[in-house]
Amino acid sequence: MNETLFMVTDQPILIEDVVRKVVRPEAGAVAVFVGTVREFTNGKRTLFLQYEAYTTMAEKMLERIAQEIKERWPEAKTAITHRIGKLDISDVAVVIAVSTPHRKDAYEANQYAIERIKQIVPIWKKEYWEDGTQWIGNQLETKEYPDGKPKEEDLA
Amino acid sequence: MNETLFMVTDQPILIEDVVRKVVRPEAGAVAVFVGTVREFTNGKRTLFLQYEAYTTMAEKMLERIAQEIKERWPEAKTAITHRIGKLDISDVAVVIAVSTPHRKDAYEANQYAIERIKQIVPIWKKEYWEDGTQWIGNQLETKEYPDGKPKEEDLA
Amino acid sequence: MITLLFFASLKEAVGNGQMSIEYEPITIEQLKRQIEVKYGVNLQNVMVAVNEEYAQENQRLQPGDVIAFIPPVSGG
Amino acid sequence: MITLLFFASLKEAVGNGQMSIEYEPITIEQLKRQIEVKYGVNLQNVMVAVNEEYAQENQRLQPGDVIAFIPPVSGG
Repeated sequence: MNETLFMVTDQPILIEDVVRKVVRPEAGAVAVFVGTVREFTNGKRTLFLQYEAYTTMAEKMLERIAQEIKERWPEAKTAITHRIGKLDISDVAVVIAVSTPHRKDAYEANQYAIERIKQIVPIWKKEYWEDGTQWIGNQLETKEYPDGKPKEEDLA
Repeated sequence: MNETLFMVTDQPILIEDVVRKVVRPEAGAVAVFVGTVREFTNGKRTLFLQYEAYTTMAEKMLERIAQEIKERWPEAKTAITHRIGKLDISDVAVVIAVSTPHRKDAYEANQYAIERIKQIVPIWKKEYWEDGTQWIGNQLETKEYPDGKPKEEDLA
Repeated sequence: MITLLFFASLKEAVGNGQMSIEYEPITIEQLKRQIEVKYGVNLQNVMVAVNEEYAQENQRLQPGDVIAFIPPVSGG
Repeated sequence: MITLLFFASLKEAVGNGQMSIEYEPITIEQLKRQIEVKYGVNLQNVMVAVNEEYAQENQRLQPGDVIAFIPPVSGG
């Protein structure tokens, strides 16, 4: 059953499906993060995105993140689906659902998951603008690397 | 359009519907809280719940919470649906969706919303156990008032 | 006329969710005392909403007001 | 044989997402130098996964390894 908790898919994500995987009688709270494609980043208009993944490893890393969450919040159950391929503005790129008996843990664990996804999960996005394209290079989405070469200090 | 952002309903809630109301091109993050019916609270087994609302006022209070969020996080958009009537274990009681351009705000505003719901929105739940029933009396779900009369210090 | 609304545990204690009473120029605090005496309930920590807005105890009733007695809420 | 995988910007720079090379008992660091020279890319800040696990630069290749070159990720 566990294999479906962590998915990389080229199909649209149904939020309901991801949430349902973590709902259970002992958990009263599910914190969900839905990442959508934003039209403007630093004033620049995105037309659409292309996501690429090292799919098998990406699913493994999503599962590792869930294990890390389990170590920190033992009562948490996590499910994550990330979409790849061409995504239009407002399309759902990622859904993270974390259920816990009490809500504070769910929020915290969910934030932990999205931060870790941006650090260790081998998925990349390419922005398509009116005047060109670019692979987005670092994990925190604040910089671009036209040649895909981040500075050492960005990988700390 | 705004009137549908804040709903009290006796029908099952579709998470997708609530999220869709706040997805927009300028927002890349939607934090969602899904409150479900927990089976055990302090070791006691709940069979099912009955939620009752002062519906018209409850929807007004949900809208007020969204206004408060707007004051603190001006770029946030909020939608909240709360279900009433009989709910079984694991049924969805409330869905709160907050979209923002950046995710930290979405999580914070969402947590603010659930805390405020438990303070000011006129909705009540009655627990049904194997050996009786009880209206749950205070906003933080940590105490019960067999006669519906909380102590003064609990309302601070 | 004044409309009174009771919810949850209060509704069960009073035996009725809604009733009408004659208008009197009294405060919410005074109204609460009347209800407490008449129905044997304790409204000390019950909030009151007038026309769907939380109100202060010293607010005076107006003809046509809808007065809701709101025990501590437990939604979410 | 060793399988090499390139992704995103690196895939475009190398011109290929996957290739096979003869096994040699070298370290990842040495392999990176070879790739840099051959394809004119900079792998200084590129992480390497061996068989789908992140690996240290001093790890030595084993026959059959799948080596993935992972530029800074940007999922989420």
